[in-house]
Amino acid sequence: MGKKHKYSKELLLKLYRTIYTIRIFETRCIELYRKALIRGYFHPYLGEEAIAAGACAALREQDYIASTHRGHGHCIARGADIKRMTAELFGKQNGYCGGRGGSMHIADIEAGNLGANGIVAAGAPLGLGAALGAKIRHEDRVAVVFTSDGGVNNGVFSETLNLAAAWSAPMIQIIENNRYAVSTPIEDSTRVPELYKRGKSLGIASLEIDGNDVLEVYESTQHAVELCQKGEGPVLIEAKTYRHGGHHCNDPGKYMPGDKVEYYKKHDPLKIARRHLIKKGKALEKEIGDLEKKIEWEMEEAIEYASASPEPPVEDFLQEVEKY
Amino acid sequence: MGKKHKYSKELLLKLYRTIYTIRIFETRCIELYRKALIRGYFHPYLGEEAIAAGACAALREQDYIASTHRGHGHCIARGADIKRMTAELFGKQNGYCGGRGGSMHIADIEAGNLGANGIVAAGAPLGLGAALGAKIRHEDRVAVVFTSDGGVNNGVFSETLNLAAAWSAPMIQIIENNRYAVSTPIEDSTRVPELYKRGKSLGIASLEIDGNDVLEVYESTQHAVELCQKGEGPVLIEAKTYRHGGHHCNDPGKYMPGDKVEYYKKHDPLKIARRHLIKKGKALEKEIGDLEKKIEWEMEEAIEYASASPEPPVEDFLQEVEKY
Amino acid sequence: MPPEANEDRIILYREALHEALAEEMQRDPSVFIMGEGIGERGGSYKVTADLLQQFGPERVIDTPIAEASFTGAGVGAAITGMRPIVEILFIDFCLLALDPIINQAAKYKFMTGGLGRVPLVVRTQGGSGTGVAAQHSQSLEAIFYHIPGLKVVMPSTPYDAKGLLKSAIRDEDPVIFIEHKLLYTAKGYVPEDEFLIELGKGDRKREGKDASIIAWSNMIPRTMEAAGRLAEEGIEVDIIDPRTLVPLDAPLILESVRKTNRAVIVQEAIRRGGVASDIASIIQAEAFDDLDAPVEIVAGKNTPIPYNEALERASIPQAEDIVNAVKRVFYG
Amino acid sequence: MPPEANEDRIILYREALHEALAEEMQRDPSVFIMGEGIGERGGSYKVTADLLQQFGPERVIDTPIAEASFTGAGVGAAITGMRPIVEILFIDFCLLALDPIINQAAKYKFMTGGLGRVPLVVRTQGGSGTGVAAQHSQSLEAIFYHIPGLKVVMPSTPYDAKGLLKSAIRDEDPVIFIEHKLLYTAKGYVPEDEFLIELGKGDRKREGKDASIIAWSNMIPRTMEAAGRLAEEGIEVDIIDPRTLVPLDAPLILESVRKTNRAVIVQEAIRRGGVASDIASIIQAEAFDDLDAPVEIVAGKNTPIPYNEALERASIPQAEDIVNAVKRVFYG
Ligand SMILES: Cc1ncc(C[n+]2csc(CCOP(=O)(O)OP(=O)(O)O)c2C)c(N)n1
Ligand SMILES: Cc1ncc(C[n+]2csc(CCOP(=O)(O)OP(=O)(O)O)c2C)c(N)n1
Ligand SMILES: [Mg+2]
Ligand SMILES: [Mg+2]
Repeated sequence: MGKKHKYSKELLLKLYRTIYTIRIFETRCIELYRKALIRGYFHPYLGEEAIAAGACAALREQDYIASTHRGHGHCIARGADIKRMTAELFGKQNGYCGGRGGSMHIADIEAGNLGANGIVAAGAPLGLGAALGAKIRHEDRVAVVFTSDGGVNNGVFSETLNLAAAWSAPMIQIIENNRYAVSTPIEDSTRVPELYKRGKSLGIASLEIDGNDVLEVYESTQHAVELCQKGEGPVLIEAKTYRHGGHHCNDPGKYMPGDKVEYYKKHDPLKIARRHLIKKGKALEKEIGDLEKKIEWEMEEAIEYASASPEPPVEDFLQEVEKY
Repeated sequence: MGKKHKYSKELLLKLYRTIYTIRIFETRCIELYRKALIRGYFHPYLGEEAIAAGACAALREQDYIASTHRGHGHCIARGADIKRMTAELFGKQNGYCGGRGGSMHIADIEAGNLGANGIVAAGAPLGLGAALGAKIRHEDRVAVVFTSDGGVNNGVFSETLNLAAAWSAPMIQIIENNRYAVSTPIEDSTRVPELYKRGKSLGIASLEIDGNDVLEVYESTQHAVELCQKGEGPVLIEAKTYRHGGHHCNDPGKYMPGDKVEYYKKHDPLKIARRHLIKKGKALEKEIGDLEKKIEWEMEEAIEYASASPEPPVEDFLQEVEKY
Repeated sequence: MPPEANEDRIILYREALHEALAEEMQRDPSVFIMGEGIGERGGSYKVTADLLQQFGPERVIDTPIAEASFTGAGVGAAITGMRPIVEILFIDFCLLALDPIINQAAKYKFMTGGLGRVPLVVRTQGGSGTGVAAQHSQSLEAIFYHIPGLKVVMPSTPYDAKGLLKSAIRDEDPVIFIEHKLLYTAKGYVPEDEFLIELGKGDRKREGKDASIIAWSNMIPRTMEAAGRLAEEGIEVDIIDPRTLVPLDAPLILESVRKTNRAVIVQEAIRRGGVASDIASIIQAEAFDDLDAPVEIVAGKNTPIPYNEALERASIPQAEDIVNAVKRVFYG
Repeated sequence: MPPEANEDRIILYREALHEALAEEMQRDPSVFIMGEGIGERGGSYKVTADLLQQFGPERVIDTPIAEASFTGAGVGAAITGMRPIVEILFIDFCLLALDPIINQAAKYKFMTGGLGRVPLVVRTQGGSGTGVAAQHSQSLEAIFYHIPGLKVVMPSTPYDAKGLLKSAIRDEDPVIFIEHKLLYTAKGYVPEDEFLIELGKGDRKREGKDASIIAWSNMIPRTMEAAGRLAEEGIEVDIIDPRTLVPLDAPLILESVRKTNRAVIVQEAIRRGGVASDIASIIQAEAFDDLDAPVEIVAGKNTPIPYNEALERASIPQAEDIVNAVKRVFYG
């Protein structure tokens, strides 16, 4: 894929911008997590950035996404303001959820992002519902559901995908197959780690792609949107990827074989997107460097914003709750 | 299938006996239901008898089965005493569940029948657990799970089948595909009504058979048992069938097309088993007639037994329950 | 109390529910309904009869047996601008859909800092009395009652059923609307003209001064029967039907108890951890000095529901049990 | 009360749980354990560390994220002669496995007329305090408490954790064993020699005459702290830890209340429909004339658990809230 197509420099820059923003956001926030400025669970999207970036770039303003516990990347790719995201991770009133949700529940409803989810695979039916609503209203919208490979073995995944098929819902189910559920390798969870095959058995157009190549993700999502528009949804896309580190910030991920991590750090979504930008977009190193600095600077601004933001007032909160 | 094999008359008689017993049991009990001697829900197994009969005949004493809401047939085929079954449907103390369970919970634990189930598809994980236990104990046992086609679209079905595959559990998952969930035709519930394909996508040996031909069921279950013994379980068998009537006693089933019902009443498991018995077993009409009369007589005895059985004492029951 | 029952328009509980659904679907195109067998078949209790013909298959959706997914789809549709009504055939099957209901719908508004709303109605049906045994007869309102973010409605009459269902559909938050399988054929007056009943407003089903009975759903007709018998013995009970358990009309309950100084709570669900215990704990906390006797709870026995008819009967409060409880609080 | 805490063998709650598992697996080959990441990884809280090495992959089974199925498999294995221990990582995820727990395990013995038994332990973990927000911090014991057929255990100390887990594993009926995420590193004396604690026997965690406090799980350390502060002001509280909510040691609770004439119940779960309400309803029913003040309930606020630390703290009972409640019942 990707060979025959022409890509505007604008698009390639946008994709790179998104990926780099996610990379920087996660990297900086992990540092802040270690300083205890962020609490709870933190599941970094490092190494998987191309999936969110490519998929969301193929969507229109009116589309929806439903995310996972590893949801910062989707949120950024769907256009969220990293200021308000950082504020949310800091638990501040200006955060996307007023500091009530945190990392696992970060949402950006105005942008059509139904939110991260603390329950593995639980985003799937939510996304289906968004797609169903659009269909009932005869609106040209799709819903992209991101689900992790571990979630695919949960019943609700198959149940929802089958339902989406029975209803021909305009839903695009993207599996982020990073081959681990925490430390459990996918081979221990299923005999057929080619997860796109689940879609075939349900009569659904199903694609298997390199999730680390943002253009492959972009193109296949675009294709999926078209199929949905023709009433040929749902579409299943299995995007193969790998984590750059452990399951969450506190997991050193020692069970991940060194050579594999090394391979994937070379086959890095950021590097691949950069190559695309240079080769297909004719961008100059300097230009990219400037962009990167800008993003790094935006991130520092976001951290400042978050630090300066007020805590949610406890009194307000206590007034929201009822006695009985 | 079935062409090359030789079958003893004994086996063919046994199979016919089971099918005829189920037929008579259901027919008579429906009458008793109409007389209000049986209450609650009653889902007849009429038209599907060959599946239970064939599958259970291929099992050994040590094997387990987990049944469905349409569970009388499985219970009979697994060797239950129709006296105690009828008593259970009458809600009597001598019934298999002391009158506490009724049709939807009828079980025969001593015979390895974990019971009918009021929750569609809920028997699947129970059967998996029985298979898992046997595996842990290194015992040569299998568990057969009967699941209805509607249940296959419930998440727990795929989740369990995948788990069984990941664990190579000695489980035989038999789908009783009668093409309806109450009045909803299977085409409305899934795009791929060839349900055995779900197993293929999970890397499981998967067979598609005529569920109305008891020898086909018998043979494929026997084959499945062998695979399980070799550690090649689980096995999925989709047995195609059709109901002879509505979903339960109070459903006239008008939505079922007349010609289809007619076709299946001709392609009747009872008639097919009878033909096998005559052709392959060289049984005489008279012999079969005598067997049928005997079964009919046994059923009348069972009804008498059930009628004469005592009600469960309310005082005993009240003593079982605690105050807080 | 509802309008006088001697009015002319007497209909069934299930017809009242049907009217509510049809009127709200007519009124608001974002309302749609999904569930098993609700279309052509019109639902197991005929509540959705003819809605498919009236509103078409896009808004009256038959589902596979996939409670978790279609309930979750209801949540997603609600978040994005629809007003879905999800029907779960038996409350027992809600146990397959508690992730979408409890982890998603109930918490969504809070987790999103108030920005997300989930105007979802889950219609379901519970209770015993028809011999369908342990997995089809539960009274599980206590589970939903305990979850912040859910409203819980349990109407006992056709009038309440209609007015509350309409309000539930218009509510901005998730509502668990629990019908009772024995009530579908209950009759009662329902006016021709449109009306709503505010969620959180209880109703005095009978006026009395000697003892308060708090009951809901199918325990209301049973309590009314008990009240009749008690009246013959000269004891006049005040019957309060909260109608919605969340929000709970605690003021009405407390007002009644302060008047009668005696309280009996009747629920079909088992006693341990039931809603009755909670109401009792509120009464003793708020009206401690008004009570002349401990609050009595009449509840289902501590058992799964049996199949056998006599055992089933014995496991659920009967009018006689209510009469006896009232006498205990009355005579001490 | 447990043996004196000045004994020499002080271990962690999670180590005590580990000992119980290892001892019972050693003792009985039908005991096995399954859950997510319990093998190589040793469990999220290290409770199952090294069990895989000790007992091998057949009895220490890592599962996919398939709560409904592996819990259901636990039920099936239990029916057929095993004693499975199923670990569900967070009590919040039990909501995905309530069909096997409530519709199957809890009812199986009854539905089969007593012939079938389900010696299953579901180990899980609840509570707030670590910033993991609304879907990973719930206190849901009330759901299980309400279901006939389930036992519910919530240990607050290493000693109780070990003795109760061993009894739970040997029990013939399904037991929901709820740990608390903040307690895993709690320390306490646990004797070298084997011991069991009978399910249904509460424990007096502190002796006092002025007011009774009933609390469990992580509310025990908090209540102990409050008791210390109250003692400084001359109020001596009697602290009762039921340890098992089902069966509930009502006699011990009532004995204490009859002595002190005042009761405060402390739970982390929200008040509405919580176990505290039920205990309050029992106390007022059984010890009505002994009470000098209404039973006070100190409970979690009526909200999903917030991410923000200050809000999270504000939503859960703190020692100060307990102190204030005791003063209310004491001074009136
Ligand atoms: C239903 C449920 N079970 C368990 C968990 C705990 N948990 C959180 S993330 C995770 C692993 C998820 O693996 P995968 O689905 O592959 O997603 P990844 O972390 O690899 O993106 C688990 C088990 C959960 N959040 N929800
Ligand atoms: C989880 C669940 N949802 C719904 C039901 C209600 N119900 C009972 S039988 C049935 C239809 C089942 O159809 P199918 O699975 O094909 O089995 P069949 O009746 O055809 O044997 C339904 C919806 C149920 N018992 N359990
Ligand atoms: Mg993964
Ligand atoms: Mg069917």
